[in-house]
Amino acid sequence: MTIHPAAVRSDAGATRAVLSARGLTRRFGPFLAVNNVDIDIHHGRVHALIGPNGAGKSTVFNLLTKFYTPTAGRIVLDGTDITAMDPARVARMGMVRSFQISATFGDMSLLDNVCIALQRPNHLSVQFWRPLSSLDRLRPRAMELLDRVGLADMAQRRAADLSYGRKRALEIATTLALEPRVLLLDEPLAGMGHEDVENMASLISTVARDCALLMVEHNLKVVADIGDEITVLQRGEVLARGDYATVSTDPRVREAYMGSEDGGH
Amino acid sequence: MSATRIDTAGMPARRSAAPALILLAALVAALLIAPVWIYPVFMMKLLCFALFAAAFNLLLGYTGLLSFGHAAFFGGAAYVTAHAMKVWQVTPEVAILAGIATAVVLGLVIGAIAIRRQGIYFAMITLALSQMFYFFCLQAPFTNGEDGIQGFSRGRLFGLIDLNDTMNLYYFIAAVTVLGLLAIWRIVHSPFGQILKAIRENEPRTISLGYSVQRYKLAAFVMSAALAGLAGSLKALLFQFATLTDVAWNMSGEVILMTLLGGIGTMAGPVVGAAILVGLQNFFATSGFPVTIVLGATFMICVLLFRRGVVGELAHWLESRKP
Amino acid sequence: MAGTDPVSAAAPRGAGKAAQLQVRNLEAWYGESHALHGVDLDVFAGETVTLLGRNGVGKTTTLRAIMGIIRKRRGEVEFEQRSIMRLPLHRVARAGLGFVPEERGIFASLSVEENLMLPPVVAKGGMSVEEIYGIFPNLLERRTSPGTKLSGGEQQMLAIARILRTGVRMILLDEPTEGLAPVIVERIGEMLKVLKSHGLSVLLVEQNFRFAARIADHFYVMDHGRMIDSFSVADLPARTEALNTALGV
Amino acid sequence: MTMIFGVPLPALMGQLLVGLINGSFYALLSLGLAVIFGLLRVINFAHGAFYMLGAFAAWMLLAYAGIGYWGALMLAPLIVGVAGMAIERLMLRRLYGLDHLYGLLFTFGLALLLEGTFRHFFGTSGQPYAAPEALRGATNLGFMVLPNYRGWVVAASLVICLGTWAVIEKTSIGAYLRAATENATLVQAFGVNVPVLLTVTYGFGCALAGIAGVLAAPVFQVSPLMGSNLIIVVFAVVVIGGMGSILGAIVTGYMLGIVEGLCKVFYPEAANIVVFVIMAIVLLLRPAGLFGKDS
Amino acid sequence: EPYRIGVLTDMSGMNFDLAGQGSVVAAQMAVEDFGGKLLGETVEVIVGDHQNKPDVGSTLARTWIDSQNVVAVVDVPTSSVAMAVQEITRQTDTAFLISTAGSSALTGEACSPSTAQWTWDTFAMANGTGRAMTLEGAKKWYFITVDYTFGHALEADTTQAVLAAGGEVVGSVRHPRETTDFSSYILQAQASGADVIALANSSGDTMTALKQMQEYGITEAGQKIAGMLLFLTDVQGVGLDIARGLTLTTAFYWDMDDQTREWSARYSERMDGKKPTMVHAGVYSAVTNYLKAAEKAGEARSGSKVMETMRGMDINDFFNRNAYLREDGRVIHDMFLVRVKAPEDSGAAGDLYEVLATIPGKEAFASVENSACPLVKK
Ligand SMILES: Nc1ncnc2c1ncn2[C@@H]1O[C@H](COP(=O)(O)OP(=O)(O)OP(=O)(O)O)[C@@H](O)[C@H]1O
Ligand SMILES: Nc1ncnc2c1ncn2[C@@H]1O[C@H](COP(=O)(O)OP(=O)(O)OP(=O)(O)O)[C@@H](O)[C@H]1O
Ligand SMILES: [Mg+2]
Ligand SMILES: [Mg+2]
Repeated sequence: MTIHPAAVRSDAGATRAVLSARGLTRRFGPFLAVNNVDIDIHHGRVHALIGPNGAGKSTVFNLLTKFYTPTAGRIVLDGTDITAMDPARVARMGMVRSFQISATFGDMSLLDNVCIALQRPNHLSVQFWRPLSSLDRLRPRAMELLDRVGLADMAQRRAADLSYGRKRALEIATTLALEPRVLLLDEPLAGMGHEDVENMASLISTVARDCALLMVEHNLKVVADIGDEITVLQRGEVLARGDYATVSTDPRVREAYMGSEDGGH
Repeated sequence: MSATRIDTAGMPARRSAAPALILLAALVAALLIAPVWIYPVFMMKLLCFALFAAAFNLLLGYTGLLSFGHAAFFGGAAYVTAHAMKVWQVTPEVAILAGIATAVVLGLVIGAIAIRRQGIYFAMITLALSQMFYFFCLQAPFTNGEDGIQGFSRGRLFGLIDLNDTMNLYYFIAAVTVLGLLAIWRIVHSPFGQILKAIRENEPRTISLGYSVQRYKLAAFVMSAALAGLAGSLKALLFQFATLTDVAWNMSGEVILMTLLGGIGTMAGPVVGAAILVGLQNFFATSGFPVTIVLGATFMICVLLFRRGVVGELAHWLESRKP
Repeated sequence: MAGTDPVSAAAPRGAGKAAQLQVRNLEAWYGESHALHGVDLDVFAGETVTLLGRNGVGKTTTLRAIMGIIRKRRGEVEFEQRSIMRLPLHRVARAGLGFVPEERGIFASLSVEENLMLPPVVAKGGMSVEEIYGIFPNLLERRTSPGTKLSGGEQQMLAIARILRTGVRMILLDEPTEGLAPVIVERIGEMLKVLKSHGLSVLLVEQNFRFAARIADHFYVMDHGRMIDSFSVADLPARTEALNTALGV
Repeated sequence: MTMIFGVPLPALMGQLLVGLINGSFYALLSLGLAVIFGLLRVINFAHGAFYMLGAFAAWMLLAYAGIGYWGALMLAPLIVGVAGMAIERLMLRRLYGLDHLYGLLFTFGLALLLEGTFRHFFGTSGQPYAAPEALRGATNLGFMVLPNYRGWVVAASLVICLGTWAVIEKTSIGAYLRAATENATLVQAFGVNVPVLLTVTYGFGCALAGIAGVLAAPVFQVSPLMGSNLIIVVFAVVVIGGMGSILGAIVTGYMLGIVEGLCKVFYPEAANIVVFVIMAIVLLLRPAGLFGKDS
Repeated sequence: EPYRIGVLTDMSGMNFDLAGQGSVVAAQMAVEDFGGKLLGETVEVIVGDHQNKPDVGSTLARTWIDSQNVVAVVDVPTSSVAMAVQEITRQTDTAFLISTAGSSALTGEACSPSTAQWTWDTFAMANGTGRAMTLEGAKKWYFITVDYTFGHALEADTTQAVLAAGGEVVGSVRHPRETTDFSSYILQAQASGADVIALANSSGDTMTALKQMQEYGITEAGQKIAGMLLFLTDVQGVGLDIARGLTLTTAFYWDMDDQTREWSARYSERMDGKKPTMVHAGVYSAVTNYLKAAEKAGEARSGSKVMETMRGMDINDFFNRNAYLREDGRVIHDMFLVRVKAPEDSGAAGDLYEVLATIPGKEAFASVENSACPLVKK
């Protein structure tokens, strides 16, 4: 059975949902990857999507961002129905995502990576007649962002030469450049050293103050620390909802997900 | 991530406007005095091909799209320009504009279909579509089949300057070519150019940042087509004929070779490449040795050994000598 | 810190027998950039050795350099007293070394089952397909679907399972638990124990220290492309402090 | 007599069969391309040249060694295959690490070189090559006279195509090859001798073109240009089929042969562009091609 | 500085056999036979490969004329190149001796006072065969025509001749250039029940078509095949057992009489046994007569003057029969209707044709009255 979001409205607080999906469903051939999922993401809160591998987290992700088209269900962003929109359009409406496998512009400097993201909101993307120097006014902002993820000192290096952890950080910086209203992060901490994890975690929670944030994450310690609201998926269906305390004490969840181990690892 | 990874070692680093300007100055100077030593007709032909190759390079070198059908734009524009001059009796500049317009339309149609696939598919599709256009030109009555559109007067530019005078024609073609090259330089080093580069690097990521990459690709494709068309029109004006050789797929192959020879993704590369190839053709025309063999071999050697091309290798060598 | 010299640290291990895998002063480059500056390590038959270290210190690079996936390398790598530095890549595997890459390397154009059956059997003593499906029921469930359509976690399982068939005598495992749910992590832990009982040696790269602590016999700690520490599981408690500083665990 | 769109049914049947014959060559060639591409990610622009090579090999075997059609059918593909392997081993191999476009460019140059050379030494008017005695003459099928040789071509190509498909989709060698194109290093790290695998594959793909060449020799003119005329159409066929699947290449090959045949009846003027038109339409409706897996 | 004669031909492309090296040798023979001197100056033959590219061709021609004292450009296969070169030779008033190019336009609307189209043109080939075969009694014609200007012209010209000779055209089908499979068209032609199936296309297409017609046993079934534009090399290309019985028109055949045999023998010596095509013989004849005329005119540079002199001259030789140069640049001479021998009737290699009839130049070539050439004063 699935819990109706109404059940969690109360603890979700008065803030209205920026992004909400109803009856989200996706089949791959005969295989039902996501089945009738309802989800609400609220402004100023970190919404963690957890669940065993293969539960359908990334798929939900791809559905919300329109990289996959849902087999059934509706998705509403700020009151407008985006179920039939293409990903670029959705992105322009302020819903930005990261990828489970990091995605950067390998052959460009970190600075340029961020600038690319800044160009569109600043209407500097189609001017084929203007010189590159017209982009200079974006650089301070870009440096700011790099600094936020602690990459300012290597702004001129090629993105391709970074180690995995740093690539993830860079990716977040680019994502932030769009000042997203909804931010979706797929396993932003996977494969990071603990130091980086802490920085990233605090970064995420600060970012979440002025946007709605959905993240898929396995690192329960972090989820426990910064997750305001948690949705547990299993076999493509919603198993439980609520804050960490409620969810982590839910016997079904413990059984299905955390196994014997208790929280953070 | 199917973004193209063509070797663009010679690509000028950001903000390196200075060397480019020096290069330009040198080019202009060279063009001004060239006719003294070099046979003007040969020189003009070379310029047309240089512009053609540079236009092609805008797509391959800076957007990562290998078009195997650029002959369609080059030859198509040539035909229309020739027809306009011979049949409609318009002034050269009008005829050239007509040629460019044709290239743009062709670019839109072919581009719209081709950009739906990436990498090699893109290459094959452009090849197939341009071949289709070739057959059209072969069968369309106004092209006179194998004879081609031949022997029209070059007329007066803006009704004033007589282009049948070789020197006038030379400086006209030289000026237009330089402008064309400048346009390309600007496009590459512009905000728009940055997005093209991003697409080449990582397409899905660019989409997720809210760019509709298809539009950008198409735009780049059409720009390249238009410039290729300009080159074709100039050639038609120069030789006073337009024939099937300019729309045949071998021409698409040659422009690729020029770019490859000179250096993909470099500004000077295509110009150098064009010079080399046109030179080769002229040389082997009297050597008695079959040109196709030479071209084929050159192609293979370039791909195997000098992927950066002449200019690219040079730039790379200079780089490596820097501390 | 004490016992930094891996050789002396390794002396008591393997009861005086020569190490099954012996790496000496291994260096590796990515193009111009020097990623490994002389790595020494030993793995003795039947041991599970864990390579610890922060991001980007060169753990993955070490494994790739041992396998010979990175061609630009220098130093000495001996497997079962035979140098494998000059062997072509495919011969290294035939010599009995199995490799599970960090990025898992599941093939999209092959079904899950084909992926499983892909690596040729290089020696007797590998697991049977049934056994493997026994350990990973989800793979059995999705056996016909394309490999990369599996979730991240499922792919990781497949990547490991694949090697178990081949009967190699040593496995190089790169961050097997990355992005995996605790239940799966546990299952992998158990599985590694099973392998051990089969007598397989494992060289494991791991971020998840807790996980590693439960299964490893010996630890190496890397930093900036060098081994900075090496100790056996017995010394673990004593070393926790040092590790906290080294890894920030 | 029954008419369809003003064309007598028998004539129509005839054209269908003719289309099938043409399709046999498309199928064989696009199959070779697909095999090579599928496994080496190289668009073998020289495929037309190898096809030509096959035909010439057959002709030379006859002219210089007195070896007849049946012998050539065995030997010519072998010769072409070996030539292919040599080229892969010595040159093509160096391009694997790089962008696939380089493979296309290299083989393009190769095609120019081969054709240029043959033109230089054998001229362009081509060489005569007769069908074997056993297959001379024609059989009256009622609705048309089918030249026996053409019947043979259809049969032979069908067998070859399906055989190849079976090997690649159903055997473990096929699995190796598919995997190797995705991540050769890893497959090699598993202990598979990938380099040899690739060489053999390229050789095999070329050999397929060679066979097509031999089959074509008695029907078409054995001339250095015979390949380049055909290859671009075959490219289009491959795009329509969708590079993804071997089976796709085969089916589309036959299908388009037939479509073209029909076009020659109903609207001959467009016969040479119909394939390209179809390609455009397919791309608009289904960018990945009819059988291509969506990327 | 010596006078130079520039043989501008195709050394690497589709016309390599038809013209190519043979044209060069023929030109050299002509110069040598003439004594190697013109107006006291030595004469040299230089060679250019235009690679079938008009721009290469015209650039080369211009440089030759401007800087290498080339007084006559010879041969030039591929009509687009020939047209381009003719523009140059007109502007520079240089002699242009066309042998391989057959486009009627060269002596039609594009004609030039310094040009002589020596050997053949599409009209003559088509018209000759059409007329002669119809008169022989093959009344019903069906055309397999290559679908562009050239093919259309060929078909139109032949049709005209056929009708004039009291025949009829029962149908025609158009095929794209470089078609690989003619079966469909052949089936349609077969069904038409015509006496003659005419191939209004050129070398590559013609040969493929012939090959495949034999597969379908066209000739066995009693239908005749006519090649509207077919050269010796094409016939050699398909081989006798396929071309057998084919009727076609040619301007020259090496084995017609002692004169032709004598010259051809000398040619073959220098071309390791190859037989000359009509184009090669044409080049020889053209160069020879140019030298004569120039000597007579006492002027080599001005092509128009030389041609003027040539018009008043007797230009008959082993190649030219009852020949004269017309004001539109067309050389009028007899053409010959030949049939391809069956393998068993053919003796030595190169023994290909049996000459059926002589077509008087006046009837072979388009009459000057309805010429589009502005030089023709009416
Ligand atoms: N494109 C696809 N085609 C077919 N099946 C798919 C596809 N994408 C995902 N799946 C299946 O859907 C299920 C959910 O996959 P998903 O990637 O969403 O899991 P996940 O929760 O992200 O797991 P992980 O935490 O390991 O990333 C998995 O069983 C996977 O095999
Ligand atoms: N392909 C590459 N090209 C250039 N440099 C690389 C490449 N791969 C890794 N590096 C660099 O080599 C160093 C070691 O990388 P490696 O992947 O071995 O670290 P790691 O310990 O595996 O880190 P992680 O825990 O993130 O996997 C890093 O600084 C990284 O930036
Ligand atoms: Mg996932
Ligand atoms: Mg790693």
